[in-house]
Amino acid sequence: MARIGVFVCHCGENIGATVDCARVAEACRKIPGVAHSVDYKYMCSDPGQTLIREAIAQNKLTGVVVAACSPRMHEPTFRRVCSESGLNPYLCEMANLREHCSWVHEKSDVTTDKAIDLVAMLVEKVKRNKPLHPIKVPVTKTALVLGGGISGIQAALDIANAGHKVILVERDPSIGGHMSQLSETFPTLDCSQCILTPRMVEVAQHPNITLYTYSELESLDGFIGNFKTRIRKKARSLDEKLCTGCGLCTTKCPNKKIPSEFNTGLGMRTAIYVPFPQAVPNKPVIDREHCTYYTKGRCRVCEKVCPTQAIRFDQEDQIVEHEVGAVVVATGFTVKETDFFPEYGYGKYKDVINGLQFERILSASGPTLGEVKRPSDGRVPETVVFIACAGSRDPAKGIEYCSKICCMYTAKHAMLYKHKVHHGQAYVFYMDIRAAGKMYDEFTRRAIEEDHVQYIRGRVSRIYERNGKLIVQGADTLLNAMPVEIEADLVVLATAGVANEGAEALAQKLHVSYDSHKFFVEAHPKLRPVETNTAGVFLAGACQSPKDIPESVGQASGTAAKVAALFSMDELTREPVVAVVNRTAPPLYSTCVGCFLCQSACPYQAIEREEIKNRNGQVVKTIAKVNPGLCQGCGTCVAFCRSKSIDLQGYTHEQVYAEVMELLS
Amino acid sequence: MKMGYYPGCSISGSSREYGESLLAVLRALDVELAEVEDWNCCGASAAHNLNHTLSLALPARSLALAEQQGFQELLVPCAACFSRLAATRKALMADDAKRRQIADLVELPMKNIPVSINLLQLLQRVLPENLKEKLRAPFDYKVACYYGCLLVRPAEVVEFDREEDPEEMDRIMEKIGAAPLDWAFKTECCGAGFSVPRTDVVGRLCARILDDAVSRGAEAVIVACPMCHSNLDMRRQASESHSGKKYTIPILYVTQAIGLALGLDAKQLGLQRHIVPVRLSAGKSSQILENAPA
Amino acid sequence: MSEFEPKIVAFVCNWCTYAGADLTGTSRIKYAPNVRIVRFPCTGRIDFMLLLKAFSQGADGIIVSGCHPNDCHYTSGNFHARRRWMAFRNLAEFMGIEVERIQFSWVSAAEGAKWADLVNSTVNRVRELGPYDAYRQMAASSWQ
Amino acid sequence: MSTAQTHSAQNLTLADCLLQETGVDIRRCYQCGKCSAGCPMAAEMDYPSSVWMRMLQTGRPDLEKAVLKSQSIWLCLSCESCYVRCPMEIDIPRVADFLRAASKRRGLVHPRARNILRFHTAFLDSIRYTGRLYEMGMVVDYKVRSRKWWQDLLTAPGLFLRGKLNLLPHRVKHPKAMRKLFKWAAEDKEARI
Ligand SMILES: Cc1cc2nc3c(=O)[nH]c(=O)nc-3n(C[C@H](O)[C@H](O)[C@H](O)COP(=O)(O)OP(=O)(O)OC[C@H]3O[C@@H](n4cnc5c(N)ncnc54)[C@H](O)[C@@H]3O)c2cc1C
Ligand SMILES: Cc1cc2nc3c(=O)[nH]c(=O)nc-3n(C[C@H](O)[C@H](O)[C@H](O)COP(=O)(O)OP(=O)(O)OC[C@H]3O[C@@H](n4cnc5c(N)ncnc54)[C@H](O)[C@@H]3O)c2cc1C
Ligand code: SF4
Ligand code: SF4
Ligand code: SF4
Ligand code: SF4
Ligand code: SF4
Ligand code: SF4
Ligand code: SF4
Ligand code: SF4
Repeated sequence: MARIGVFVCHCGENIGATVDCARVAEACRKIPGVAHSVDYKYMCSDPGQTLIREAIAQNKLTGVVVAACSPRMHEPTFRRVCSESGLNPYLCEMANLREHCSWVHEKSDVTTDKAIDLVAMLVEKVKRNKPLHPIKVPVTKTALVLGGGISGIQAALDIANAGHKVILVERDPSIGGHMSQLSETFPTLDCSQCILTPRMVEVAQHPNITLYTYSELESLDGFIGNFKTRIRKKARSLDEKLCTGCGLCTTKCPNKKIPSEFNTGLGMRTAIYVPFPQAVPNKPVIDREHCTYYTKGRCRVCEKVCPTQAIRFDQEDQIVEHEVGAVVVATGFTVKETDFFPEYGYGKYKDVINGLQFERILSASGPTLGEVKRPSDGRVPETVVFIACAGSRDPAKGIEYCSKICCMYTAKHAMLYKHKVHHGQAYVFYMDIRAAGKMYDEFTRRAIEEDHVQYIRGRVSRIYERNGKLIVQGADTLLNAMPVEIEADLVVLATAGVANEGAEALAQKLHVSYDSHKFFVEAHPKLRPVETNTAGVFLAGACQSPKDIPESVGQASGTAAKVAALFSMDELTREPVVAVVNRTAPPLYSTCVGCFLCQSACPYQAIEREEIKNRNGQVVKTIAKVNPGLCQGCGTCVAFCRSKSIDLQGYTHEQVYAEVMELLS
Repeated sequence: MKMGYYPGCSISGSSREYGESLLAVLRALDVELAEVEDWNCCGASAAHNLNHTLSLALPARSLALAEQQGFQELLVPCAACFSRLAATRKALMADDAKRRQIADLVELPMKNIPVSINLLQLLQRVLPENLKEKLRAPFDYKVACYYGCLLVRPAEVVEFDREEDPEEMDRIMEKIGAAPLDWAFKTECCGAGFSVPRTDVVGRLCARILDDAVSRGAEAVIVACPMCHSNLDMRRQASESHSGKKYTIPILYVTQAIGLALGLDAKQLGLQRHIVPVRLSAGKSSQILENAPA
Repeated sequence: MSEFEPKIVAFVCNWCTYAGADLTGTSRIKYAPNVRIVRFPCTGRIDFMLLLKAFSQGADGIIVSGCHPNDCHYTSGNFHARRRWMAFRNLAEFMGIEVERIQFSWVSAAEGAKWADLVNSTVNRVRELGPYDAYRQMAASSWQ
Repeated sequence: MSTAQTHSAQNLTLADCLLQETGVDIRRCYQCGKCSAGCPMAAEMDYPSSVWMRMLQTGRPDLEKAVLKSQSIWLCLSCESCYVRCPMEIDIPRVADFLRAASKRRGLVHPRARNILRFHTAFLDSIRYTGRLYEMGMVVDYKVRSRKWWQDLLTAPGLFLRGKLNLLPHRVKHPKAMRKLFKWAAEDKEARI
């Protein structure tokens, strides 16, 4: 027989002035199963808590209802009180007499009647509450970081410096990401490589970091604190332990005319190559698509010249497995190519390039060694037109959003161009200058005021080539949309920042959601910007939306703090509000019919298949099973299950039906 | 089933050489056409300039007749008519009420409105792959293919080729031995219906087009639209008085060029009807064409 | 004889509407006392048989409310709820249930005033519809 | 009484009417200027397309009137190059069609655009009676309307010599059907000829 205690709080005048608390307590005393019912001025005060504690002990209560404020306020307080008195905290419920009653209604009998109803409902619920025990899950204190751009590097270093192990997986042969391709960076114009390379080296040498480059995530299973991951190490075609990085192979490889990805097609590389001189690791890979040995079966020059016999033509991809407790996704972004723009020539004009290509042209280590020369004929361009919002803010092209970084890098480009070609003329066609950041607007103003870059407000309609010049047709919308035609030598499109190819597939592997543009979605746009909806998977950098370096690094450090906080615990404690599929003995008689409707409904992939075997080991039935580590307790599965085989602890069918029945009886 | 043929007013009047050359070439290629009986004017730019409803009603009547006469596809060689007919079909397919209204007015069912195709679409289909072998006199000139506005725009209505830098006419020209040039004014407007009321505008716009074609070494401009032709050919004087330059470059219909390559008679192709004489340099091919007005 | 006072049961999610109703309280916005809130983790948890049960037990009107689309604490629970509601609605209509007594809504944690409006408008509507005795009789005879 | 006042009396701006009648929503325009940048006529327009979009967005009767009185709307060639490039997919030539109809209805046609209007009218009149364009008749009609007697006198004989001008009109077999269409269209709400 249940022995429920009811504790009605006046909250001073807050409840007491509107609801007749004494009458509530008295009415509750008459409910069958209520062993004790009192009212008191301030339940949450020390004397109030003591009163509850004593009542539990004296009356041997089996459940408690505190009729006071919102459970969102004091449920933890009163559950703790119960727990201290030896009563399972999940046997305590709160009736909300303040926010849902006294504060919203006038003083009257009707209000008091409602208060009585609210308490009675919870009394019926508590009668059916079961003791629950917080779920504890162990934490593997190793983080998986995907992507070795500045975001991944920063996150990896911060986590590693907090004393935890990190596995960093980079798809390309070297870490560095886009930042390694940049010339100088706004708003301070410091050299990108100079500030990045030390960090790349630190990653390579950090005792807590295991680096897999030229590798990709194969799969991720499990749940927060307990993931299992498989990583595909693509064959570099050489023994990394033997290779000393001398580079002899790369200089001797006869296959020298492959457009270099790092130089955005503006320079060439060999078939065995290191993407750039400061690469980490500084070990080459053979690009099998272009290597003459793989395509035609002859050559093997690299093998002959290698002083350490490191080349391994027969090397195969390797799968490595790791257990990790958290995942940081930092796979970055990419930019649209010029062939995305029919009106600007579908990419057919060599001197219409995108911003990343211009970074390579400006870069001291780039294909022109930092001299501004145009791709078609190597001449120094006298007139350069920069076009902002190329593809961004363009619903007709399917990209409504602002790419955020291009106003700034366009100002930087125009500025750097003017620094290098003093007599040159730089025009920027823009729609708005979005430079919101510390020292950002000052930066774009400097381009205009000190470097005399001509900013024209208007979008370019069309570009065509005539006599080696690019005719740029625009309009100045600040001058009654007067047509402006510029004969340019070089046009730089600030093309939209977009999600990586394959981002969708990666998101599915990681069970994180992505938006309509395939950027990964954070758990809450303001308050949980580095988490995803999958517990234990975090985001950093431009994979979430286009971002500049300061923002990427800030977010990466935020992510690292989240991971470190997670790893500061040996075990995770989770609310036991999780779903369970009923299990009978023998299991064969579970009412679950194995339809797995629940599985398709669960937003957290928490429902697994469990095979019930007979004594001979034959599978006799497949039923659903909830993984309590993944279940977040939303209850969606419960509503989906037609055979009512799955129930949500704390909100069982029995409990909620009892509430409703009581309320209307 | 023969393909329906909607010649349009220009071909029946000021651009008759387009119709003549088209029929001659298609005959040579064994393509049969049947003119839609009792077709009427599509309204051109005048109708939609003044009255949107009329701009649908006029083409709709011709489409309804074509449907009644059993055509599923309609060859519409004039780019302006083509654009009007295609747009009308699209609009009526999306607006049941309007379609029924018009059907009542013209007292025809209008259920399966025929699809309009332009001449290039038809040529794409019917020009044999090995055409080059059959040519009597390969048209080996540098040509600037001029598509104008209405053949390729807007894409969702015409559903043909690329909106910017289209390519189909260039492919066709390659097939008859010509060297199509990469030039910048393939789709820049020639002044369209302003030929009469604002000849000055036509002069300015056509001069830009001719300048670009000539400066890139084109020996002829190829068109597939009577309006483009009349603006570039008949209104040549206006271009010249705008730029103060003299342009001798001839404007040929795509069908005239094909006809010449197939060895058809220049007169049959209506070359004598041009205002700008079609003088193509000798020596390159067998043709020397002198076609001053009669 | 006093006016008919409908009984309204509200099934709300913990994260948005429950908190929204809390805000109505902290803002001291007054509304009709006819409503009793039953708290759920998420509207996705609500099984619609419960609604029928509530009617058969004496409810005259029902509110179901949770997070706005895309704001669901559990990502998609409210989408599932909405989809099931659409299916249920047809079924309920077919069964002759007065679906206009069921008010589906979205109230976020910041919409205290909206909660009050929702309750008041539902109470008024149900007051006009009158007591739902018809269902109770029907249920009493068929629900055993 | 100007129609602009009727609009404000109904609290409907020209942009509202445009949206209702054509489905084109110019509020989407964010003044990027791409349409004006590529318009072959922008240089001659008093207000290029992006500017008239902005004027309509204000909903101010004086600016609406200025647009309707402008020459620009009559200079639009319907070449569609603006439409295919507009990032907001606004059917600008359709807007121009609407504005011309409205301008004509309210008697606000720019004096220098009257010849364009006369030409269109002559064109339609030609097909109203014959069903097919009678170029010669139309040109003569236009000349009468525009008083541009001398224009085209230089090219017409050349055309005639080349067999390009028909002396007699073609007619459709059922001119009545044509007139019915014209009548129906004329009753349409957007524009009366
Ligand atoms: C033209 C241009 C100029 C810029 N100039 C500046 C500037 O001056 N100042 C500034 O602050 N910012 C600038 N930026 C922005 C800057 O590049 C970004 O902020 C920064 O690169 C974001 O870093 P990230 O690590 O998030 O992404 P990325 O740099 O894109 O790095 C992502 C990394 O993840 C790897 N990866 C991708 N997919 C996978 C996968 N599936 N598995 C494993 N690894 C994967 C990639 O290979 C890459 O190494 C500029 C950007 C551009 C395009
Ligand atoms: C009008 C307006 C509208 C906005 N709207 C939005 C919006 O819609 N969305 C959005 O994302 N952001 C918005 N913001 C921005 C948002 O308010 C800020 O991002 C946010 O408040 C910053 O939080 P903070 O904690 O850094 O600083 P603050 O909110 O300023 O908090 C600083 C705290 O520190 C205390 N403090 C100050 N000095 C001391 C001291 N010496 N010792 C101890 N304590 C001290 C202050 O009392 C204060 O409590 C808006 C801002 C404004 C002004
Ligand atoms: S328990 Fe809640 S209602 Fe009671 S005194 Fe404390 S705050 Fe007020
Ligand atoms: S030659 Fe051998 S050791 Fe040197 S970089 Fe190449 S593979 Fe490495
Ligand atoms: S085998 Fe391949 S990688 Fe090696 S040198 Fe030859 S082409 Fe280059
Ligand atoms: S950052 Fe500037 S250039 Fe880039 S999309 Fe936004 S407004 Fe356009
Ligand atoms: S929905 Fe119910 S019956 Fe179906 S698999 Fe899940 S628990 Fe079993
Ligand atoms: S309660 Fe929610 S999270 Fe848990 S198993 Fe069910 S649907 Fe999945
Ligand atoms: S192109 Fe479109 S959005 Fe841009 S100004 Fe013109 S109408 Fe407006
Ligand atoms: S359709 Fe009209 S407004 Fe648009 S570009 Fe052509 S002439 Fe200009």
